[in-house]
Amino acid sequence: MKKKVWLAICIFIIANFMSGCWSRRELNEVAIVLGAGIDAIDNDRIRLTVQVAIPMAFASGQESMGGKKQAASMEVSSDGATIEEAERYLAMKIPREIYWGHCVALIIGENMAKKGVRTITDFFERDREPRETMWVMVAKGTAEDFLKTGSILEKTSSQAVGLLTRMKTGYAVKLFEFVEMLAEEGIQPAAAGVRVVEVNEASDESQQAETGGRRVEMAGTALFKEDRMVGWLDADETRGLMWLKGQNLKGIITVPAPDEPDKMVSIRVKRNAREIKAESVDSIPTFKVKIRVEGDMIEQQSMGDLSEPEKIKKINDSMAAEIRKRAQSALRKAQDDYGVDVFGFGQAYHRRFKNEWKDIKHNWDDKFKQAKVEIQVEANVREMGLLTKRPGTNK
Amino acid sequence: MKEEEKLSSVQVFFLALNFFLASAFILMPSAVAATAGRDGWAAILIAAGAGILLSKLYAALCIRFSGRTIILFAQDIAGEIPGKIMGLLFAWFALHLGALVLRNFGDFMVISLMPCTPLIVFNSVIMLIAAMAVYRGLEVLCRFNLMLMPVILVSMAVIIIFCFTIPNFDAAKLLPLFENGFSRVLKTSLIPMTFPFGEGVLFLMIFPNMSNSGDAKKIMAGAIIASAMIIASITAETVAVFGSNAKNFVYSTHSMIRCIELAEIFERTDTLTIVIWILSGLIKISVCLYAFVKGCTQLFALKDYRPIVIPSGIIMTALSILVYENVIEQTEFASKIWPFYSLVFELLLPLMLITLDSVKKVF
Amino acid sequence: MRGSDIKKNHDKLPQNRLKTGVAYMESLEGKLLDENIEKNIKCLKTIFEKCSDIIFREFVFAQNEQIKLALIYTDGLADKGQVSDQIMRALALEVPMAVPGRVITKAQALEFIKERGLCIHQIKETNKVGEVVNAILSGDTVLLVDGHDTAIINGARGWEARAITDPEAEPTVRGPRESFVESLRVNTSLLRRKIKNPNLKIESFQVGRLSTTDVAIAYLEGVANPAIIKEVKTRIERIKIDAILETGYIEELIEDEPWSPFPTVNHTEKPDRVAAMLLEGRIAIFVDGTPFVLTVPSLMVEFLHASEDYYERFIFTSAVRIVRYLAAFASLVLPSLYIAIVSYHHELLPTALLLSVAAQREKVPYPAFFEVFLMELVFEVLREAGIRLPRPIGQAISIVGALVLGDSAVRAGFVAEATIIVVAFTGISSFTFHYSASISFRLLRFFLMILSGTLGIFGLTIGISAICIHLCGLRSFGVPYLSPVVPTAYSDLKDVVIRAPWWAMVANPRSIPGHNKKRESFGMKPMPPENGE
Amino acid sequence: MIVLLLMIFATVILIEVPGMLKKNMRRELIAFFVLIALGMALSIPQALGVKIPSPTKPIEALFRPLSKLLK
Repeated sequence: MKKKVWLAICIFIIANFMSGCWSRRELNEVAIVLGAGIDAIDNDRIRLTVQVAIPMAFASGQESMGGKKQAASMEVSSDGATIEEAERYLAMKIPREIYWGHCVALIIGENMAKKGVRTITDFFERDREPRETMWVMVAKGTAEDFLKTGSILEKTSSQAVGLLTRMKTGYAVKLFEFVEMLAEEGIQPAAAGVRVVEVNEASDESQQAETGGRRVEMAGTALFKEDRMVGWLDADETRGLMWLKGQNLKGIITVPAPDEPDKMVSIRVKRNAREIKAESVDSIPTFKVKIRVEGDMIEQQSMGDLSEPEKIKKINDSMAAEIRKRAQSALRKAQDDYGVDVFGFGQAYHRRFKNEWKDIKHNWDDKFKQAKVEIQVEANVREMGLLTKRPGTNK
Repeated sequence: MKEEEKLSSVQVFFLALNFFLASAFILMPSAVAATAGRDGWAAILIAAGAGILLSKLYAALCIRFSGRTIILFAQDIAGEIPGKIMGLLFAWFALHLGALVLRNFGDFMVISLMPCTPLIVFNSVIMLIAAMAVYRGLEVLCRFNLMLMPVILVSMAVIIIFCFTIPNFDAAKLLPLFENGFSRVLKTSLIPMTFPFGEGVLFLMIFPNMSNSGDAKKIMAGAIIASAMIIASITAETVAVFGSNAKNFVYSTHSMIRCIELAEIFERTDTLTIVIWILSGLIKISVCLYAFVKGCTQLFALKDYRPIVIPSGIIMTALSILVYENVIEQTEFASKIWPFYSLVFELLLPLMLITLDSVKKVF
Repeated sequence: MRGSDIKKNHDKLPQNRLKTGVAYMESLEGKLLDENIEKNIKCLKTIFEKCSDIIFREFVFAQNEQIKLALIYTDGLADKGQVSDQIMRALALEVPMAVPGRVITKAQALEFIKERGLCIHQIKETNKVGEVVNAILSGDTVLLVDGHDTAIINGARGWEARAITDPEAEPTVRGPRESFVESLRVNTSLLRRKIKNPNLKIESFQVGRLSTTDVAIAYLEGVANPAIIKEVKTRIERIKIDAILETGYIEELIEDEPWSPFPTVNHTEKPDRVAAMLLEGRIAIFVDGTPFVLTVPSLMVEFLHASEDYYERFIFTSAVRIVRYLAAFASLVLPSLYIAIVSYHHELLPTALLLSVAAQREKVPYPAFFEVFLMELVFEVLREAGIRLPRPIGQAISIVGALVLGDSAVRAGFVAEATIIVVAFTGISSFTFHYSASISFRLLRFFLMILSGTLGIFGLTIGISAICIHLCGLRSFGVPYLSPVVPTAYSDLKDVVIRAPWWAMVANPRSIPGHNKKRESFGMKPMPPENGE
Repeated sequence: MIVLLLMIFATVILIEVPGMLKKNMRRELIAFFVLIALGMALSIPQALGVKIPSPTKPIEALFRPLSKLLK
């Protein structure tokens, strides 16, 4: 009996070989895409730019052997009506199969963002290869230009920008979060902004040549209405946005010292949270936002001993005021200038008043413009670092 | 080899648990989200209650006719010819269900794992293994299942726990509750009631092999409760992660796992979870195949079921390719037709038998 | 009828012998000794024609010189000291001293010799030629007495045996250092010294129509399951084969599933391991001429355990066992997983690692499947060569071979560095557990590699489930092979992946059906003295 | 494709039939061949590219009216 089973297994394996190995794709037959950029060009067509890794540049221990350092990536662009079409044209330019599985960042050119992004995010969600966890960013200027900029520390701009976003210094959003905001009622999408800047920081000339004297960096946040970009928040307002969205952020809040207002004290944010309470006052949506921040004091310019409860309380207060100011500025811009609810106030309203929501959900953004938002900040300094007060004589 | 294989209650419990979990774990979140929106989890819990009632019915049948399968006692109750027709219908149900599950898994593989490989390859390979398990006997199938169970349960637990770490996770997205009315949730609960829980009717073919068939009710109820908890929590989590976007996914559980990125180690693990689901699905398909084969054996009074395992497997595979032309037909059938079609076998047939028998007993 | 024919004309024997050896041995059945010693000697000499190692020593009885005696034994098998001192010296010289003056007639001779003449512990009488021949070949010394058709078989065996040495195949750091040798008696004595109990039964068989090899089964009565003992006996008695040269012969002839790649009969060369097995209710099969002893029924988990596991402290043992299980798993699936990742599922690797693997693979011309398959073959060749090479150069050559081959293969661009790492690690992992199980793992590794080369991780999964299903259906002498894992015996699980401390393993494993349920008393957990006195 | 399919059927018959013949299991043989024929009827047209009506269709037609209940 067993013998026959083995026979069957053999036949099965042979049959397998006969039919070939369908989905096989050797590692040296693929072009690993690290970043994708999409720009709008004329006639409703889009330009897809991919940053493809050149594996040899990533070989370990090869660099030290001297010789010219190889470029780590190449950027290829192609046009098409849809992304998939553009990808097919790309395939004519790249001798390998395009592999999306390790794409770190999806860079949307400003033009494209303004035209509407719903048409392009679909491909990255629908296809099984691109990961939903890639970062979505809007580039000031073109995405193509952005991708072609090198990085000194990291090998490619995609990796550089991926790491930058992971540092949580600015507002960062992953594709699935972005798409969720697109799909959800009562919230409008926002995405990280990035840009290319000219710098002269590279010390050595070869590095200078490599990066073309340019560098990528985070630059605020792009706000969307539905799927069209409507405007930017700058870096400071982005922080306000993050406070209001309750996003984890790493950053410093600098406030005047309680005893010497011209000297500053810096507090590093450890954790933050927010809570939105929706209310309806005279059928005008009203929101109470409570932001809780905890931080450590890490730098003090003033001379005084801050390890006193009253002084810490003062610092707490000025910290809260600072955060509130930031949040207000972001709110003003979103609410008044652009009229988009990127914070999810609508969701909070929806959760509280599910019946009323049905009437206003279609013109929520207009309604949001009239909404009253009350921001309450509770800031708390927890640790003082390794010093109780700054060394030096207090005259 | 012994002809009569006796199964312990624990073995049957885990077999039932895996049977309920297998395809529901991947398909259910999107299936209920499509009609019930963010209240899908409630629909599943309600369905579990209904499922327990159904399993009580099955257990009652099992205890009343202990030692005999539905194929045999249908003939006792309804007479030979009508009973045989019922048996044939039942066997068809097992075959059809097996083909549908096989198709589901094949499609899932093609979509999420290897898009270029033809569907028939996955289907026939999975069927080969399922046939191998059935050929070796029910006891081996149960043991195999018992071997897989820790792996499957641990991975499900890991998935459920790690989903909390997705940055987007927010339980508040489950609110507001019952936005579209509770009746909608109730209606939706028909889907999970018939799709994993009612399918337990196939266990009427397995109960007679239990060493202690009095446990049948407890086992089925336990398995339904446990699986409902798991499926409901994963359904709730997909909503907590994707919000209202959850209904747009074909396999939202899978999509959610793709989003887990924990400490740069536990990320991109969706491929590995697919592997675990194959194993889980394998058991479900094997149970269906076993029910069909055993049913045929008893219908035609054969001495041994082994010779017809492989032909039945071939039929099931061919059927699985045949049933749908495309994925759209599948979702259409699964969400609109299946709840009513399967009720015929899951509720009507057993109910009819038990009433007939009760009536007979009275007169 | 054949026997009686032969008895009449001895001349025909050679022709008969030419037929087949087996038929010849069978032809001796029923043939009896003659009263005339000359005839007997002639008969035996014909049988042992051209056997230069069979010694015929004819002499006369000291008491009565009319009585002719003959000693027949195999040179090298019989203890020459005993033969010359205890038999020949006694009969040819010393008997008159013991009973001076008494005259023994021919008729009394046999009885007298038996009672007074021989200083041998164990004697046996027979009148069958077949038995005589057998005895001579087994190392016994046969004494023929003129006028009697009965021969005395003296158990004066003694031959050169290898000294008891360290176990070669199962070395341990802690635990007994002795291992079995090629002699059956020495082996059983080693076992007897471990278990000094009359319930340790050692039953003997003779298997092999040409070789008539001594085979013994050992078990603990009252512990081992009688049904299994009976099954083992019937399976051994069923064997009709020309020769048994090693336990491997028996293993293949009594297995439950001969086509399975997994060993369902365990073997060991360590007496302590055999003793442990017997104490848990298993049965050991000894074969003369090999230091390896079979134990049945055997479970999958046995092959992943080492005897040392029970001697070293349990915390350490448990940790080591987990490592061993992981290594066993790695030795089965690692290459196929690597193939699946490199050829199908690139997304499973982190970006940085993927890029560095991609860089390595850039220069490699072959698909990953072919590359790994080839390197695995190379590794197997190296391993095989390492065993077969004469010992002094073996190790050096295999190390040099591995290093030089591996390094140059990478430099020449035949294989990627990652492949070498995977293959080497897999190879090393496969040596962490029982050798015969690792053979099957190695074999199945290639099967899995083919599957994952054709269907990626799906193929790998399917392959593993096929193996699991096969294992679930496997039985060893009626005991499910995978127990205690499935079917689950919960109390036995404390000796599977981890090992519970000895004071917690109160019960004998229930997966081996036996009688002795409890192997120690409760409350054996050591405790510090109370009141701190 | 069709060759492969026929090969598979041939193998299955080779594996199963001798055993049944040896044990003289007539009913099993009949059932086996009926099922094999069914399997062939379902699979060979598919391999040849002939469309067979799906069993799902009549079921759908039968239960379509009920499905409105779920709306």
